[in-house]
Amino acid sequence: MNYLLRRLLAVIPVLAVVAVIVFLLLRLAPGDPAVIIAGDTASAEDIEHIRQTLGLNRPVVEQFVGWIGQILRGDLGTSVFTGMPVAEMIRQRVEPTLWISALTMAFAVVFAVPMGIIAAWKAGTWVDRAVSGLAVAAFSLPVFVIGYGLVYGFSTQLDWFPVQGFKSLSDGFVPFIRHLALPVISGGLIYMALLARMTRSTMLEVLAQDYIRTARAKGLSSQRLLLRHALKNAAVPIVTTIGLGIAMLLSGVIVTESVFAIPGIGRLTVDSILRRDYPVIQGIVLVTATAYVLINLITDLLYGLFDPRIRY
Amino acid sequence: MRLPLPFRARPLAAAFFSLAALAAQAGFASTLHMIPQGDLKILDPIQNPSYITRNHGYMIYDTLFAQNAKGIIKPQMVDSWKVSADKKTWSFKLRDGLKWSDGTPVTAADCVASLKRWGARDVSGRLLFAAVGEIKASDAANFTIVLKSAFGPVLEMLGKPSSNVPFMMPERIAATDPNEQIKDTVGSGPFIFKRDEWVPGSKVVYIKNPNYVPRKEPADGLAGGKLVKVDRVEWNYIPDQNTALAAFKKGEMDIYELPPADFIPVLSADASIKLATDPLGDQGWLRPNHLAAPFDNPKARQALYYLVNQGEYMAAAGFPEAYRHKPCMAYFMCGSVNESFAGSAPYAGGKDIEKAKKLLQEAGYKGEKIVVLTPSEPPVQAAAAMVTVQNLKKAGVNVDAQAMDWSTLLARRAKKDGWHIFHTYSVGTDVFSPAVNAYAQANCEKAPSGWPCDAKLEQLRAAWVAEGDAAKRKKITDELQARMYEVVPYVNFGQFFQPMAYRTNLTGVLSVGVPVMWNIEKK
Amino acid sequence: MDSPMIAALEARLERQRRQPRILVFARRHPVLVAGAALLATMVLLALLAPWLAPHDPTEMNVLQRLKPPSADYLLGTDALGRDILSRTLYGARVSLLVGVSVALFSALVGLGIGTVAGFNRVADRIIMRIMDGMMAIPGILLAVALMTLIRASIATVVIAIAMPEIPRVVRLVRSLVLTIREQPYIEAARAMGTRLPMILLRHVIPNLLTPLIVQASFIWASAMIFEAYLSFLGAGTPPEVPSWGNMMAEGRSVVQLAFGIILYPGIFLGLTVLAVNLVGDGLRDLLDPRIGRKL
Amino acid sequence: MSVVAFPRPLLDVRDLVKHYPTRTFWRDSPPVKALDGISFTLGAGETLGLVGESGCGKSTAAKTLLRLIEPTAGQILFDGADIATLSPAAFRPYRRELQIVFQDPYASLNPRLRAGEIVAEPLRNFGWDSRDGEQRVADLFARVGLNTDALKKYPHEFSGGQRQRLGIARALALNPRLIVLDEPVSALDVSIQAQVINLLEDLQADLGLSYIFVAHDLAVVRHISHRVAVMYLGRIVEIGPVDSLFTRPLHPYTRALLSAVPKISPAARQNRILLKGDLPSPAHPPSGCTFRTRCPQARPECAERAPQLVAHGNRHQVSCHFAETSA
Amino acid sequence: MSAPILEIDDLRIAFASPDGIVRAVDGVSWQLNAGEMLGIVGESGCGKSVTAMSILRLLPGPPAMFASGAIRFRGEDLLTASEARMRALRGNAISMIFQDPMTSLNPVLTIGEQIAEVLILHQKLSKRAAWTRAGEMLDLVGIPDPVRRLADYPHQFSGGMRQRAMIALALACNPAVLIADEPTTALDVTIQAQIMELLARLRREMGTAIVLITHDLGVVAECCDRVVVMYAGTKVEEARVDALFARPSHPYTRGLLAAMPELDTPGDARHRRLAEIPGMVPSLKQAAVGCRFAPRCALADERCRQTIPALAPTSGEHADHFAACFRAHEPLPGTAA
Repeated sequence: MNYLLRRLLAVIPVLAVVAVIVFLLLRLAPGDPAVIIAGDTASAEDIEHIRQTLGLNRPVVEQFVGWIGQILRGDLGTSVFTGMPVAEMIRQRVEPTLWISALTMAFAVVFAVPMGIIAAWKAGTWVDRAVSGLAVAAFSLPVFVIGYGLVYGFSTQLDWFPVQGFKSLSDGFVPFIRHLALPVISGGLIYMALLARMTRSTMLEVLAQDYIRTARAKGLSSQRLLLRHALKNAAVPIVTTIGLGIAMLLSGVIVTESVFAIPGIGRLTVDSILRRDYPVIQGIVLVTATAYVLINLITDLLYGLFDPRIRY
Repeated sequence: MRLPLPFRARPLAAAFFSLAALAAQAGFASTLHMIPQGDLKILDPIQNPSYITRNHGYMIYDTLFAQNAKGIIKPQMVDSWKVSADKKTWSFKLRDGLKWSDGTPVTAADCVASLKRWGARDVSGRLLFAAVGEIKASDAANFTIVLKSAFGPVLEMLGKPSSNVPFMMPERIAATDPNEQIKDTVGSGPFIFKRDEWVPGSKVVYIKNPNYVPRKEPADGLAGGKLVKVDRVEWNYIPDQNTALAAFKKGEMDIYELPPADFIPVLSADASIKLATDPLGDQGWLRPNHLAAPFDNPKARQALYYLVNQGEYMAAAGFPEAYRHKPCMAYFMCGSVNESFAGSAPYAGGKDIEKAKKLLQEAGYKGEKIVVLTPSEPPVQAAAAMVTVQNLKKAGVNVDAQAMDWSTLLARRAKKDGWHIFHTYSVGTDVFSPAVNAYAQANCEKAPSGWPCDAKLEQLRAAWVAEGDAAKRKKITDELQARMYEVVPYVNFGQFFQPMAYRTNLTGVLSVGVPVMWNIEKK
Repeated sequence: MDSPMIAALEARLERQRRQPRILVFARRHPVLVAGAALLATMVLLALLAPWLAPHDPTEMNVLQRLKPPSADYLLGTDALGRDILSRTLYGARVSLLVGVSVALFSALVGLGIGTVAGFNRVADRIIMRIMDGMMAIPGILLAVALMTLIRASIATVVIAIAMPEIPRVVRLVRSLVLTIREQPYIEAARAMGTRLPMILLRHVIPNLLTPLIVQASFIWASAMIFEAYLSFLGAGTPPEVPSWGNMMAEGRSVVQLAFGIILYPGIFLGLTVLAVNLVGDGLRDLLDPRIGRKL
Repeated sequence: MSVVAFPRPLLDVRDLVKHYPTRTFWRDSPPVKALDGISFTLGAGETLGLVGESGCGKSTAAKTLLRLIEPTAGQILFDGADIATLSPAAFRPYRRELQIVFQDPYASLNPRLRAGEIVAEPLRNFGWDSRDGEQRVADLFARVGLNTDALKKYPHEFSGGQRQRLGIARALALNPRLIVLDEPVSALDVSIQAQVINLLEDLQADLGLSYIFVAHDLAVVRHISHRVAVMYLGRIVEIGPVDSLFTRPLHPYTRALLSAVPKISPAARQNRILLKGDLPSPAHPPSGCTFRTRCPQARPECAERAPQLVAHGNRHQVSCHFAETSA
Repeated sequence: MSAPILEIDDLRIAFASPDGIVRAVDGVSWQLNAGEMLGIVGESGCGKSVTAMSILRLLPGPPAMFASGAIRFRGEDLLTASEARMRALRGNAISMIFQDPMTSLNPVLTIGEQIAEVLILHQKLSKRAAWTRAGEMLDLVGIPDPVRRLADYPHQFSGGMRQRAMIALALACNPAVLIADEPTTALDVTIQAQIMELLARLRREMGTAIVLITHDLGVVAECCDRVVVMYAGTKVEEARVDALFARPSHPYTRGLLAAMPELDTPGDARHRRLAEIPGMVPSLKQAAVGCRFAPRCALADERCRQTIPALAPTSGEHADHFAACFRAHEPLPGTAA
């Protein structure tokens, strides 16, 4: 409990740092929403008017204080462009991103961990080389190239999957999974590669430990040795990678959302950055950062499940 | 030969997935899916002049007057109107039974408020309102405009087809500060905006407006009866053009509003796809900064004309021959009522780099850095910038091609220094007359970015709008254009036809330069 | 008294020992050597681009746009009529430069900050909070935001890509410093009267270079991919720069017309990243197979 | 060996304490008492053996003397001056006088430096110019029995014994008066261990060095030390001249320790005293006599008060309430 | 005496390393009789642990390792036995305990799980029965409150208790042979005494034959019946313990004993200079030509350097005392052996 509370409190400075970084970054960037709202034919005067109505003329510090005050009241603000509450925009977009992330992770874990285990067990053999080779290769291609390739092969040519879009689970499982299959695979390959490599090297290290020798001296079968004795020990670094990989996963999700026209958080953020919709960017980054910190907190707590030496 | 594994599995999986696909699509036969040109993010077509917001406006709002396919102004919400003999007093009567989408009746006071708001924001609206002495509603159905000075194209202004379109809104909404966004989307147009289904950046949903009262005449251009023949319209924004093309070709989408020029050959080759173009087309603009040396000197601006080969720009943007106008030296669009070639003679010889060099020298250019704002997108602007940069380099200019995203470009060009040239383009309906052409303004500070300043040009514009007689106006047009070729407010880098693509299971698609969704039937 | 099997093996090893050392090395470290050879090829292509490229990579010829491969344009032309082959060759320069610079920049900055954090508890608290904050922002968002902040150029792309990497390097360096500072040889140096700056310079930094170099090679590889992502999202190197990312980003809308625009830079990028990754893997195995866990 | 051989102590340690705080978020836990007030003296040219099992604080004591670990309290009088409280800058000159050789000869040598550089480092730190330094390094190599061609080698190219010679050469570089030897031979094989022990003895004889010799191998300690201190849970439980301590151990712990060592000669095997259980945690030491939980002779009063070091004959001190009765 | 329970016959084990073949064990033979405790001593790198590991075939397999000779357990050659057969033997008929009890137990499984596992596997006990038996084993090795401690994880045990738990684990199936590879090296001397005492007691009670691998001659002297001295992959001397220490024959054994400082010598021991064995252990990457010890041996002559001395009975009074030396028993120069 003590530990949990301390970790939860530690989230606050992280978020404060995130808030400051994001705010400064955006306010220092050239360009502001007023010119975009004013449009092609606007005069300088028009732009100034709009800037004033948006409150962009106030000193940066004042804006920052105002924003923080808003946040503390639980209000993420409203979009400069759409006039929609940021919280509402995030709510609209969160489902696809959550699904993609979760399924990508599941996809990666389901394939990568066994691959890594087998590669480590068969270290130095062709199986190991094939797995390691695949992992390095998956690391070497941008997500969008993989995405285009999959679209070309499985949508345009084979017509198995739709090209773009997102269907909610409430629209039925089949449309849901058909729309997500390609984005998840294209985004998940890199993550899978990362995880497979990590699993392999962790397992290699665990397999070199004295207690594995003990287990072998007990006459255990390879299967039991790997799954009971080695994997549980390798779990902590693997879980850490899964947690830290969230950042990488999100980068991939942003690109896949663009390629597959999926209305998720990632695409919303990039769009908002490109058109300087400050409240939206700030809100999203704050929310994703919170999610990231919490996920890492959860992975930390998970360690306790795998490693009895860790006590909070 | 052994097939690769995925292909062997094909029949079974295909059957499975196509069944599923059929089941999924069954319910939405009368939904139109359009890939819009951009992401609709601003709902106020008066505050914001972007085309996507204008298109949204046409979905949910109606206008007093509208242009038909021949460019003639026809009444739309207006039933009848009268002009006094001195052409100073205009009275209008609204059609009976017009209703807002919330069911309340449309009144003359609503229209007066809407016009006032528009007049505060729009280029031509401001021109008109500069001449207006009084505008008021006399009763629920009638209102009058009393001019204090002569103004010719009153109806042309009220029926202005493109940004900013004088859309009619309820008075309570039209009372909003013109610089502030309206929050309400009640209109009297053929569709209703489904706010609860709106996902900015992804999806905009409209349904048929049951309170809409269409005119009896058939649809003609933007005028005539706006009969809605589908239940629902969805704009599905797809940021990635390659994905958009694939989705459209597969039939996941019905209309592709603005396919990049490069896709035209692919789309024309597909029998299940048709392309529709606005006959007037679009015009590309190279805008120099009139406040920054050497372009504060007209000779330097003229030099730019000697660097422009319109065909080159059009090719770079990727338009096939059939979608480019032949090189056209009419500032107010070839093919429009205001087409003129006055003053273009000096440039008839086409691209002449030596001449451009000479003019630049005469303008006092000594090798300073010339900043060209180079966006990564949209494609036409990006390609044009690349061509200009290359041509300037050939003319010995020290070019600084500054790369940036479009938002940065907008911000950069809003500042009076730090840049020399940017590119953009406009649809013909925003170009075709001195009254609507924003970049033809030369009123110094008040003009959009570039800030041309020429008293004579302004005089001619004022004369043009004050002139009620078409023939006399034509004369002023010639004079005005000749002056434009002398002072060069902007360089016209080409006229082209940006098509809209739609699948052949649609009928009744109107080619009006605006993707209007009425009159379309989906089979 | 060796058994025949061992004798035979010995003889074989002896034969191998007499081979050129490079061959022996290659047999022992195939991954590293394959990666290095591939990378060397790419570097060579990049260096020789001015001589190998048949055209000026920025020269537009709008009449020749989107042409299929021909004798004049061996890999065809792009949407502005530029020679894909020439651009691809020059693109190697940009991608390698961006990759190496990002790796160097983030490694050096991370080394500095991480060392300070590892040795000063107060600084550590502050630095690690900031690093946690930076890590909590998805790297690509941070980079895109940075790109809008500063004028697009190769240097700014390098900074934008390096920025999200820095916290990871800092964490690595810090954890290594914390391990190294507990090593008896550091204690020995203190006992010998060695002052802190000298301890850092002579004892700490040289001993963390190995894992740092390995980490830097992986950053190098991912930076090249990241550059492509930034271009893809419209916030990459300036459009006139013939980077592979730009080529693919520009080419992606015309994939179905001229697949080569995205294919060739894609292949080259893939191969180069693969090469760098292989070198990284090889280096890791060569230098210390166990540091993999920390990366 | 004479009682008055070391009249003036070179080192006089008084009540040296090292506590490690174990703060948690909520409350202060009791500190770990790594050193709980140890006192001893060391004469010039003398070797004091420090023995005890792992966790008894002998290494902490050794490193605290050199301020590699900062003492919590107590005095370290070196040649009469208290060096325990000096500022780091003021302490620095004493680094020339006090040196250390570490247990793990491999880990204590920076793998990235050549042997010559390693030995030259203390010289550089104290401003030797490079030519004199080079000569000095060559001399030191010769002194510890390393070839000069070893100067350019890296630590991993040496064997364990050679590495320890390097460590010794480094410690000798500044002509110290006292060298702390922290388990210098425990990582070495018997045949190599003899070489290193002989070297250390030769150096002491030639240079008049004082040694603090930390070890857990009682035979080695007996061989090399003049006096021996036995530590248990951060305290010295018995200290005295080597022969007296080994032939007439007074503390039950010392006796158990001695009896536990496996012996080659059957004659030497006495009745083995097997201790119960393990070392208690230094964070929660038992009350009174800390050894009482494992002591075969513990009595109720042992839990009540802690015994003090009391002299039992010639320079032989023991901290046990029942030392005399059990002797 | 009946046939030996375990017999190593001309065992040779070589590892291929990048810079050559390391002959870690180079023709070693010995026998272990039922109920006997055999000590194998030598310094690091002499091949004693490799020999121990090879018995259960726990060494990394081919292609890096090459073994020849034979390891016969009750007459069955383990070098050529199937992997399944080996699994059936490991932890069941032949058990092993290792040097570092800190790292030899799986940190994420409870002590009880680790002991019960082997019982379920080999004795086909039910989970409940295995757990009960595991508790009994902990009790047997002297862990207080054994049933409760079954649920503990290794990190909750002290070093000595972990080694006890290891022993409980190894003896759970009542093996015929226990191989103890430096079982006390990582432990303090008082704990070492407890563990050695425990091993001795269990050997008495259960009749397990034990191979004790150690570098500590004292431990061997106290516990073992017979001892094999190894040097550089070869066996240099073998004898009953009392014979060996009473009359060491091989110059290496003699040097080793002379190099050890002694705890129980009379007063002036401090002034006896320790005998040194000069030089270092030779590289095992070259095939042996002559005696491996010759370069460090004060007695070595041309013959020693040219011919590998065979193991031969020493001239002493003990019949089962062998040394691989041409000049065994000749006085070493410089020492008063």
